[in-house]
Amino acid sequence: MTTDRAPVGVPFRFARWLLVRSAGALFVLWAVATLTFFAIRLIPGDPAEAILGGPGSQASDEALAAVRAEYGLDQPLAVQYLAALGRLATGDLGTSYSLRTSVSTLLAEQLPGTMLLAALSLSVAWMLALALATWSTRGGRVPAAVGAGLEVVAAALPHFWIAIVLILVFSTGLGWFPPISTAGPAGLVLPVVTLALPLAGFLGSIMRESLLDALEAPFALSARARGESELGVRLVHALRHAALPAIGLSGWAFGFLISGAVVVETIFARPGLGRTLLTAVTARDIPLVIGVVLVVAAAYIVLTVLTDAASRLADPRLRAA
Amino acid sequence: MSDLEVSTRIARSATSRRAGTRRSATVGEVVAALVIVFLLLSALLPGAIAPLDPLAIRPLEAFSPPSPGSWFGTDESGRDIFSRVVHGTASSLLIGVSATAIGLGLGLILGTAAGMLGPVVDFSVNRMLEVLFAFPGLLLALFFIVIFGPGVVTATIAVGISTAPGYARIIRGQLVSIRRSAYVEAATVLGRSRWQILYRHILPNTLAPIFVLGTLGVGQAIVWAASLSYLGLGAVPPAAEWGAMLAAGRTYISTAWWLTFFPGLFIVLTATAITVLGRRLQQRVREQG
Amino acid sequence: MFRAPLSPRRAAGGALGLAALLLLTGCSAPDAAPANSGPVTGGTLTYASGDAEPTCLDPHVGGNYPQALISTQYLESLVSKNADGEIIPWLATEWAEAEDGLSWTFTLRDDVMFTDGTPLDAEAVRANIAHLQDPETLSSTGYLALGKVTSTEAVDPSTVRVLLSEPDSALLESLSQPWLAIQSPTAIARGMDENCASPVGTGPFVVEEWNRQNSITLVRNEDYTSPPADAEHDGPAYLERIVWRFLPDSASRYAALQAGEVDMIDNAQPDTIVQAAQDDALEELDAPRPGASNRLELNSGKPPFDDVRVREAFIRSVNVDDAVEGLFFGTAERSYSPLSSVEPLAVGDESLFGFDPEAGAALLDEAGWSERDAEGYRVREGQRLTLRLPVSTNQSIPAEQSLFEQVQATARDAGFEIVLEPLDLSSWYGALAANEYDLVSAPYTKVGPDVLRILYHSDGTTPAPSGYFANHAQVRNPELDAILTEAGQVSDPDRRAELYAEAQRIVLEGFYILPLYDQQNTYLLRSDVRGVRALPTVSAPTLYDAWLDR
Amino acid sequence: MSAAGATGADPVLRVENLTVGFGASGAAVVEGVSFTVAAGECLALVGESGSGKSVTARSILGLAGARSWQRADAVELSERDLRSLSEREWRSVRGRNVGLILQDALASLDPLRPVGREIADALRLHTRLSPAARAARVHELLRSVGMPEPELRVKQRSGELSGGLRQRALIASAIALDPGLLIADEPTTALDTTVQARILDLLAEQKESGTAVLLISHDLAVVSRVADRVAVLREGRIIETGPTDRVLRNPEEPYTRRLIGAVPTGRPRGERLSVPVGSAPGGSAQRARPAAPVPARATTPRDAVALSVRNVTVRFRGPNGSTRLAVDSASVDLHTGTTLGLVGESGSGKTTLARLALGLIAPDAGEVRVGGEPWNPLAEKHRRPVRARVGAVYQDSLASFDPRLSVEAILTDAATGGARRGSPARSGAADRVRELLDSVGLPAGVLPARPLNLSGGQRQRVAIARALAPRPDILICDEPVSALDVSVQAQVLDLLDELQERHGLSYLFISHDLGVVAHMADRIAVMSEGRIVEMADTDRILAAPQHPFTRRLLDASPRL
Repeated sequence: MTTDRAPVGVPFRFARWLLVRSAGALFVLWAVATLTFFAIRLIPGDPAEAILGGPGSQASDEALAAVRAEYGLDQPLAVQYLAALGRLATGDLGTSYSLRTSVSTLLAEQLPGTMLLAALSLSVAWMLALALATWSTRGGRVPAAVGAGLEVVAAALPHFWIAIVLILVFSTGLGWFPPISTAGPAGLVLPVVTLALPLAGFLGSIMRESLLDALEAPFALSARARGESELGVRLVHALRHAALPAIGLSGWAFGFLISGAVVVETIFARPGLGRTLLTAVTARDIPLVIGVVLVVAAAYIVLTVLTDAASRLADPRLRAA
Repeated sequence: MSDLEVSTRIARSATSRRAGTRRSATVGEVVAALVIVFLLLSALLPGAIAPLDPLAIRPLEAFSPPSPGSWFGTDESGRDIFSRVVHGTASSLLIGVSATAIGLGLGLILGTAAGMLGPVVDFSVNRMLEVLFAFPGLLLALFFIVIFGPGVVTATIAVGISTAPGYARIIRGQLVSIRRSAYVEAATVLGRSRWQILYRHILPNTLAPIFVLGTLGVGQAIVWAASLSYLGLGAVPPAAEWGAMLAAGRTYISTAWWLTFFPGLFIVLTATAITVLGRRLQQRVREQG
Repeated sequence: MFRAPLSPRRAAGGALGLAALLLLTGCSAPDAAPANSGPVTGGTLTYASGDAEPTCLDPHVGGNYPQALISTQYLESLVSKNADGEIIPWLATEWAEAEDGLSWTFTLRDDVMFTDGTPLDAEAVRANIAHLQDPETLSSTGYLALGKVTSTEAVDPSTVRVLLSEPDSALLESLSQPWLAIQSPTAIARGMDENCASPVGTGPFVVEEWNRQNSITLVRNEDYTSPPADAEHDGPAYLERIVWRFLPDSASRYAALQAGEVDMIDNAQPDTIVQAAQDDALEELDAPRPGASNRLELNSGKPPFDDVRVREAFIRSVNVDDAVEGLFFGTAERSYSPLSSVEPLAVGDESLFGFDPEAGAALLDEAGWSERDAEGYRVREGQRLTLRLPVSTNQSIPAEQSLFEQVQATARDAGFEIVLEPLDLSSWYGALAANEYDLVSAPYTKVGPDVLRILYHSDGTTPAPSGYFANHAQVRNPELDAILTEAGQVSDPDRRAELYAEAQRIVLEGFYILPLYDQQNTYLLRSDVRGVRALPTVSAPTLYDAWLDR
Repeated sequence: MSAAGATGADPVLRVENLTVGFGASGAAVVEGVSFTVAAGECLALVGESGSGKSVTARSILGLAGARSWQRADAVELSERDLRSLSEREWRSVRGRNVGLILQDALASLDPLRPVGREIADALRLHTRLSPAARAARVHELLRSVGMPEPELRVKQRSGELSGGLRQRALIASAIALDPGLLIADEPTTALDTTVQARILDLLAEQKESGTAVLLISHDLAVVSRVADRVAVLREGRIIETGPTDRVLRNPEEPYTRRLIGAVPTGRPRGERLSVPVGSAPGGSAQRARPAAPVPARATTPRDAVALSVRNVTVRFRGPNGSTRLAVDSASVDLHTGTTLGLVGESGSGKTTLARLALGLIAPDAGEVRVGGEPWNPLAEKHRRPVRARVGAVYQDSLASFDPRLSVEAILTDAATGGARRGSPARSGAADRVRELLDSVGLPAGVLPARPLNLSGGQRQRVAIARALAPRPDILICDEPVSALDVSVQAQVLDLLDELQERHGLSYLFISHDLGVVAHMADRIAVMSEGRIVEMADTDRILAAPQHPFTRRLLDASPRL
């Protein structure tokens, strides 16, 4: 399903669409940066003191002044803002107050872990959802009811609670998996499952509904009339239709996973963006917060553009619009 | 996209398939209804269900496991967990509902502005929503809390705000589709003024599903609010709020599981029940139009 | 699936047995189980810390307990302290106080090198003290401890003299603390950011890598030569490396230890301590911190606690004993003294702290808080008897926070309204600075009774530039000031003991504080980790003698 | 085309006394149906919606649905008993021995897969051909169904093809293994007449080549083009069957007669199509209303122009900025008391013209006048007062009703100019509503109902009543009957005629079906690609079409 198969003119239109979309994405990124910058300025308390580890650190006035100068906090807000944007443009995210290192390098350290976690969770959620959807639509009231039930419950599970129960059962109880995220793959199991379950609930519902729609659609009938087996109808036709909306949701799913990562990474003591964000937020580490937010937003935006593009390519009906 | 939009989408496609068909309530829906009734009872007159004082401490009976005497056991200060959970219902529901109300309110303002005040407003509101969507739900909430400090109220508002974009987009979509609908056109042909149309057709048809939208949202709102309390940014102990209870009990997980298990169970039950009913209601509303 | 529940009774029982065990083995991890062989060299020990990750590994900067914990593994002080509380040689072999008490002379070991090759000499010591007193360093603890030091001079390479503004009977104890440890002057010269990331000392381990938000890796110092006088062995440490992880969540931390993911954890929760006592695979190392005991300080600087009757009434009407037993399963001994039980000069008076609501009520009536409002709280002139208690979520363990909840609950019956305000560290400091508190629990760790001067001398009520002050009870008592000042100068031990006893009596009888228990400082470790002991200075564990029996 | 073919050859398909029902205890929707189809023969199952024709067709493929049950004395496909087939045996039959063509190829071909693949599937499933061989065969098939540039098409998806090409592709997939029996379920519904004609020819070809064709349709006219024999279904029973021309010439059953009578195509203006309620079932259509009024109409003043469209042009902006001419300097006049028929294929701009006439969109050039007054372009607030003069009836009436409102609310609102409850304007509204209901022949019982719960015919009547409420003199009817069954369509058309008589209304009557338009209109405007290519009195158009497109339209439109 690539553009060259589409009728003449579509590649051009697609490029155009992509261009417009990316421009929009850049704008959003800028807006996010701006919003974050000013929002964080609303926080009570002197950033200089925050840098010096809170009022407890007995920082002398000279020290405070020094810090203000060092971080340009003595400049008027507008200047600081422009400076921040300028540095941003050059990819420099500044220096973390609380961790005293370059935010860029810090995030570079933290990003892969979280991305791995998110990617794995997303795929696991997909597999679970697909399995559940296909099983619960094989006909019969019981599977359907059970499927629907599982989905709703899963979607209602708070991450922190799943995490706790999983640790309780599989670490403290059975001792199968480490309760904290260690280097080995074993350490990933519980966090991934924790993140995947609720997501699978949402995706599962979507998939099941669209799968049912597809199975009842005329093209399924004509496929059967062609001599296609039920399995064939599912594999060749229905599953793609079930997958499409779920693909479109990947952007949202990512956001959902990041929100979850804040909790999960804290509970499983797993280094990553989520945990970094939480510490940064409590430490009022402005550059770090901005950094994390920007990275997350950027990832989110890129992902949405990509998934939209993917769905457009996969589904000609979207191009018509 | 927001959790909410996803949920509504699910319900929508579910209806489009069974369009018109009035199906009778499923077992799940009956159970959900019962759960809701129980929750409402606990919220309105907790004393009747759990006579014990949720704040009364009995240090020497701390950590006693579930027993006929106290069904859910006692916590680290010997408080009866069952009564705490029951008495916590009111606050948890209140948080969920008011957060949803806030989100819905903001969503309504933004959505209506975008849907009714012409292309310029529409464009800018949409951009704004895109920006807000770039912050995943909890991110937005955390943000708000950093600025205004932790606490039940801020947590509630935070959750409300973080759900607002979702509502806004749905409401806008609703408005636009109705404004383009054939019956609005028919009204124009009959010579109705914009205000007559707005008042007689657009608003009623937009508002009807919104209430349902809310019920779908409450479940998720409760979960998010609880998450915030769990991170220590929401309600604080000894308040009998489910998230806070979980957070407090977390420390003793390896020796006293019941401290965390039951509050969590109630969160899940509530969210599930509300969602199930929400979907059902939504299908109802859609079947009618 | 789930572990059997734990009734406080049985817990207490277990704790008793445990206490007995401790008596046998003193303060170091039980080697009771027969070692199949001598110490084994090599291996990696994973340590999981529940404390906040330090923002700087140089304990001169700021100066808190998390820094003390880790820096003890790679930095060393001039002197140390043995189990009997006597100051013993470490980097300094001997020392002498001048007749007038206005200067001290230290003789240094001449065979010690910092791990960057810089020699340890008088000049290095001078540089370190200068570094501590330099405002740019942003030192807090060390800075305060050196309050009386005016200057330092290098007499000859191995002799250094410290000059004081007034006699300081606590100087040696101060210098024994890890926050005043001696670092390579070359390293210090690199500037704060670099020195924070990789401080250089003379210790048995060297900082290899700091993976922020996750762990710090230490490797053995192969040329190590300077163990303290009370060490079990000399030469390089047994362990080859230490992975120092940060697991803020206490439950995950304990679960990780159980699962063998980590070998040693700190800040163990009471329930897990008791559980570990029943688990052969785990051992306990209980090392209460020196300095102040954990106590609630009553802000006597403003109403309602400016009235001693109200202070006493409060102390009489809260039931601490039951709370401590219920929450700590008997792992924490109730304290009745301002000082930690490890301080030889600690004095306590149980009679002052009995739970007696009637007496409390009488006192309140007498003090004019006689009416009660609709919710049952005491009121005077329409004013409700409300007490604000800011709780530092970083410094108070969950059990302690629960304890405050119970204090809140019992005080309620007496008509006190206690408002608990859980705050992150800097907001908490902020609340104190703004004098927006009536009750507060602020742990303070320092070697020796001189901590009383920091905590209760009226000088401690005048805020530092940043607004911080240590005298949270806001005691302003000239008599007490005089006693504390003198005690801080006399060198005669008996006189000193006498003075400090008097000081503690004044603090206790003034009902300025409600002592709770020693600063809990319990470590849990796998039984196959041997030879771990806590340095008697500030009870930070040293892994120099530690080895893995696997 | 003669019925002889039937008797001679032995049947490819023989259905004996087939009964189909749904749900365990559900009543039968098809009862005791028996028929045969021989090789090279086309049997048409004709009936209105709900008559059970599709179910019959599907049960022959064993695809009647999961919860269906069936009984039959015989269901034989070239002597093979289909009743006792296992699922995998069924699969071997479907596609190889029986091909199925469904209505609405857009949905019947997987919108996500290239049509080439869809067609190749049948080959993949039933043959051992190599992919290359399959591709070759697919090209062959596409060519045989007259698909232009097949090599490009195979890669396209159904959404990217025009309706006609889609249907061809679907047929290609059905005949891939040229099965002995081809079942075509409403194969041409929703297609433009010209396209429809070509598809029907295609089916005819299949028949000629010896395939047995089972054609299912509600449209007698369509059937008459290809079918050798017709079986008329009503409520699940075959009530009449026989050679096509016989059944159409002199039907035996009244129902059949009524069906035939309901077909507007080729019926003079004003002739009644439906049997008035209560008239004798035997009554032939002609008797309903003599053709007398036709001359009478000729005398009505032709000069008074109710609605005049003067070379209006409308441009639409495409997604990639390109603009498209939806209406290209079109001019039409609607004379008072007459009907102007507007006919054209989908996308020809008919509906855009209607929206112009309704003042819902403004023209980029030109203008529309109502009774000589300026109407469009015009500021809405000036148009609003006179809007009462122009009413509208839409194709999808359900969508044109506020889902929340009952019939009563809808009509009251329309009759009282949207006045609020309790306002004086509402006094007497009830009577007016009754009156409206009577005039469209609806019982008062429908008042509390919501349109959703009404039948298609009733909805359309409510829509008409609403249009009449403000006492307009012009009605714009955009495809008002194309969604309705032929008999219901007949009733609605008759109703419109009556109302025109009674109130002297002027209609702009838009339809893709020349037959309907010819029956309804005094003048006809033919529209193609946004232009009015021809406009003349109906009989002139029918007798001597000038424009080639008109001619094609005429030839294509099926008649009995």
